[in-house]
Amino acid sequence: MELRVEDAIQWFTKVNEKIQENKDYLTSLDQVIGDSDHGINMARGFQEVENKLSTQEYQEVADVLKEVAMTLISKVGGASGPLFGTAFLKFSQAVKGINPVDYTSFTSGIEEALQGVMHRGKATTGEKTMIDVWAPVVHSFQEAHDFEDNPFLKVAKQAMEDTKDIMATKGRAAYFKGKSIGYIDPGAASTYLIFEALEEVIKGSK
Amino acid sequence: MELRVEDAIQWFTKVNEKIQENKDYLTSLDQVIGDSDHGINMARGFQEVENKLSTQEYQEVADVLKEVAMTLISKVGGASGPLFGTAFLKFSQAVKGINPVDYTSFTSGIEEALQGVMHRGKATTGEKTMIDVWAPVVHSFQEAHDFEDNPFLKVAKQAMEDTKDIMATKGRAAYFKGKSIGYIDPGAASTYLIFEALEEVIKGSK
Amino acid sequence: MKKIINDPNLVVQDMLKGMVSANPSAIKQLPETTVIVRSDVPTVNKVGLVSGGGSGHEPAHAGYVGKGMLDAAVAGEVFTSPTPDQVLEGIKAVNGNAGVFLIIKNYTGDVLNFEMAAELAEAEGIKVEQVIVNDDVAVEDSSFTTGRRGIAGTIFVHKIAGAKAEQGAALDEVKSVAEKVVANVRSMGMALTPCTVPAAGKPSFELKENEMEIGIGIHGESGIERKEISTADEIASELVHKILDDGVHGPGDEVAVMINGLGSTPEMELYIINSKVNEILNEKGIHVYKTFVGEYMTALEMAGCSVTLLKLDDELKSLLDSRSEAPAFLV
Amino acid sequence: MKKIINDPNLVVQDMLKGMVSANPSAIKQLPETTVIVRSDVPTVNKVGLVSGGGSGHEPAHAGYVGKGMLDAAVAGEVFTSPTPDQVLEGIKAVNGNAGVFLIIKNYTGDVLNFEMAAELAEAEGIKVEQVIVNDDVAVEDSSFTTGRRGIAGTIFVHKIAGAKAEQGAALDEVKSVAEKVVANVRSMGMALTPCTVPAAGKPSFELKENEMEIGIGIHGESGIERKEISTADEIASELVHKILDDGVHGPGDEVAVMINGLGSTPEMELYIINSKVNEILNEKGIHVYKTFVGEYMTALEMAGCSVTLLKLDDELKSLLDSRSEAPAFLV
Ligand SMILES: Nc1ncnc2c1ncn2[C@@H]1O[C@H](COP(=O)(O)OP(=O)(O)O)[C@@H](O)[C@H]1O
Ligand SMILES: Nc1ncnc2c1ncn2[C@@H]1O[C@H](COP(=O)(O)OP(=O)(O)O)[C@@H](O)[C@H]1O
Ligand SMILES: [Mg+2]
Ligand SMILES: [Mg+2]
Ligand SMILES: [Mg+2]
Ligand SMILES: [Mg+2]
Repeated sequence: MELRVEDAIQWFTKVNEKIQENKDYLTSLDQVIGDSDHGINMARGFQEVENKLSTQEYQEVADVLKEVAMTLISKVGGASGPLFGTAFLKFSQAVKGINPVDYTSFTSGIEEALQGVMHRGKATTGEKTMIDVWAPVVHSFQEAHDFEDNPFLKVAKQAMEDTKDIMATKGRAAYFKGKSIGYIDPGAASTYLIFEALEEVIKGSK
Repeated sequence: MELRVEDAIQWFTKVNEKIQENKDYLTSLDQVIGDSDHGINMARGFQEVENKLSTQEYQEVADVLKEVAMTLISKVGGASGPLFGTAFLKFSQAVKGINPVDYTSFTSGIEEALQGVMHRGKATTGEKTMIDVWAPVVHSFQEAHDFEDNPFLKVAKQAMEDTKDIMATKGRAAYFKGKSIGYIDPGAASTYLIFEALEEVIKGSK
Repeated sequence: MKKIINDPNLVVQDMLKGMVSANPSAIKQLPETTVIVRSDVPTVNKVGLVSGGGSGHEPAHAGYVGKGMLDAAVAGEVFTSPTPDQVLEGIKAVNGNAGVFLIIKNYTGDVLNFEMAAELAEAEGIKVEQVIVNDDVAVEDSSFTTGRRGIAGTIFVHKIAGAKAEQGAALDEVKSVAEKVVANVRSMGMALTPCTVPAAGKPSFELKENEMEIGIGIHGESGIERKEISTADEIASELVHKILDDGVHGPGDEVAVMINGLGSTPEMELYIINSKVNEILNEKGIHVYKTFVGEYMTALEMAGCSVTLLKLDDELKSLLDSRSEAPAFLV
Repeated sequence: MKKIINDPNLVVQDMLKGMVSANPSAIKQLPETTVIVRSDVPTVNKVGLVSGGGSGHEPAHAGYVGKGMLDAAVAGEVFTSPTPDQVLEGIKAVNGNAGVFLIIKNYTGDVLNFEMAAELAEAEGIKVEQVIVNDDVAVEDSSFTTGRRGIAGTIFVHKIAGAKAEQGAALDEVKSVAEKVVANVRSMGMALTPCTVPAAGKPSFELKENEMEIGIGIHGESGIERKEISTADEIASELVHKILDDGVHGPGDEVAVMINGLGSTPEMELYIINSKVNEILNEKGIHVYKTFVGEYMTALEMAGCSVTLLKLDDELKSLLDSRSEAPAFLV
């Protein structure tokens, strides 16, 4: 498959549904090693994304991604807002002019997204953040050759689970030091939901 | 009997014991229709009375009563401090120069005490205050002819119980209006303890 | 009971020590008393202002000691009015030969203890006058009972009488402006939780998770009505309307507003209340001259708030606006 | 969850409305933003000061907007840093052509959002500088992690940088005095209860009746150590010693002290803490120049407190003492 404007819209429509469904769950993760707002933040942001996407017209995938980015940046706040916003902004810039987005372009897009998050957050893998899901997913895209044969969802799920074992060194969870071990990182969980939604779009278009 | 200096001291020593024992009880009464401090106030005041009485020398009963009065005035605070203080101050003035205090003088003493409380507190009977115990006890003293045949303790107990049925119109309990009905007035309960202690002194001296 | 204290019986003493060490140049504690006075008392030929009451209402009353407000604040035990000897010490310390003015909240205990102190002071040749503050419309205004309580509106009496005294007004002038404030100030409060007197160790009443008390005082006593928690707007409306129903404040009037937190209510919530109070007053054509939002007269850690309205004229406005150096009411 | 609110999603909006209606002549809200600015912005040729962060810390930060302190405070959702577009609006509104200075508490969210705003402002030709406040010694000071949090010490940065800007200092001078404050200020907090984010509806952690958390932040996250409640003196001693162990404050130094209540701690308890803090500092030969006791940087209705020490030199003293019209920090 290739990702068309309507696929991109469907992707984020599904992300919003999942975020809304998991709002309390995400907040509860943030209650343990954060400040109890991650689900609230994400739900506020993606609801607004959905409001935008369902009423505006877009020329190309990059426009959708940019709308997502700008909306998250201006509606989410906290750490996750600028980070997810930067991710989709970089993604958008990488695929600008390419429509629909083929597998290779998509891969460079999420590579750029990951770089954007790492640069913005001054963080790397193994610090118990959303990067610990983004990075293995990017790797999975680099290894595979098309959307359909790419086990990125399994990879994402495992990566999310594995954040339990990490001691946080970035973000709010770092204040808990050793006590942060044993819990899933909230941003990792929401990143997983984003890729779960992507998988459904891919499956649906088969 | 006649009330000698040592009887007066014993009276207030016993009052202190009873107040300390009933400190939490008195506070709990004040929790329902007041501000949760009556037991604390009385315990602080009578402990200080006991400290004074056990270390000072007194010429006559009036001196003991004056010491009690001044100590209560300067240590209790709240509504009850000035009221009990005034009661014993007036009592002291009434029996000044009479030593030991015979039944008739004692009776004029507590008459004066009651007048003092009523005047200071601008209150009368039936308002759910300590007056509702003082007044019937005074009446009982006026009716009887000696300490031994005076049923004042039974009278005091009944009067204290009867404060349950009164709707408060004076003191803090008045804020509760109808809701003050059904509960013993804290100051009535501590007044009862004062007369319970007196009865024991009378019995002991028989 | 969770409290940051050393000994329930020493809270007042420890607190006063901490107050003085926070403001050593502005205030001092009279030795062996619970009286906090301005460092420069007695101010000669100025009427001395004394207030006070039970502790647990901080910043009332010691926070209002300072140039332009009180000269002395007498602290009692928690929720227990101070004794006459303590009040007398305060009166003597602030007497600058222009007389001493007492601001008393209308509670039997406060009235009796301050009155006894006034009698003792007069016996020593000091001229003493007083005002009794009774702004709480939750309580019926009846001549057969103790009548209304003094709550947050008391702060306006401190401020305005303090400013008048600072201007060099005579004792009877201070008294008459204080009485004007009392005639024009009304308050009404509510609470979401009770509070715990340290020495009592347990709360004075209980409220369910969905309940609030309307018409509560500042001593942990329960209120006049218990009901289900409503929205901030409904609460604000209920409090304001109860005040307006008393008939003192109406269209065309100018008022000062105080939204007072009782102890543990976040300032955020006080501002939410203020937003609606302001809206209602605007609708009624009542002009808001000045608004005070914060903790002015608390009840330990009680959650809840009170609304106070003071009708102003030109004199009251200028006295309200004049300089105050009291730490809890800087103007 | 008992709160005086209308709708958990509208608390910030309702609060800002209430703030402006309480101080309509001093502050205003930029239309369709969550930014509160001084009524007279931009002040031409004065460095504009912008701070802000999540809501729920009131009076921080809008209470510190006023002549001599902040020009703008940007409010985020409860405990959530504001977004770059909001911060940008604040920056643009206060830019009087002498540049804009950002005071940022060290949280990933605050840093990222303010940084993005600064980038956007610079793209529009506005000179922007910033300081990051990280006074909380409860957190390890490590270059491998996010490092220490900014808590109550931030208020001293607002005050001193604000005073410097008011004197007409240049952007780099404001920055360097702000950095001096950051280098000399340390804080440490503790709590007896958690707090509840309105939209989350339940507390972020639980504490038993006999437990307290040492080293807690201001966002309802749990602290570094949970233990049995001790006396006020022991708590004061633990907090002060943890600060002194950081090595910034020592014998012969002059300091400003802040005893900050986190939300529902009665002022009485804050003064009890201050009494002991003062005693310890005296014993150590550390001179207390000025003390601030009250609620300056709260965490909704959390019960607890923090202690802050700021080492002073002559410049900092005079800036600390200079006039401020910010309602929550009048000098
Ligand atoms: N420096 C960072 N780099 C990457 N991700 C981060 C960083 N700091 C925090 N995060 C992510 O942000 C999430 C928290 O988001 P959120 O709760 O919305 O913001 P906040 O921490 O400001 O309350 C964390 O779970 C983590 O995944
Ligand atoms: N006006 C009054 N006349 C007589 N007794 C009164 C009056 N007001 C209050 N009391 C008594 O004082 C008692 C309360 O005392 P206490 O709790 O120590 O003081 P406070 O009410 O100031 O807290 C009441 O139970 C009542 O008996
Ligand atoms: Mg969070
Ligand atoms: Mg009582
Ligand atoms: Mg009392
Ligand atoms: Mg947050």
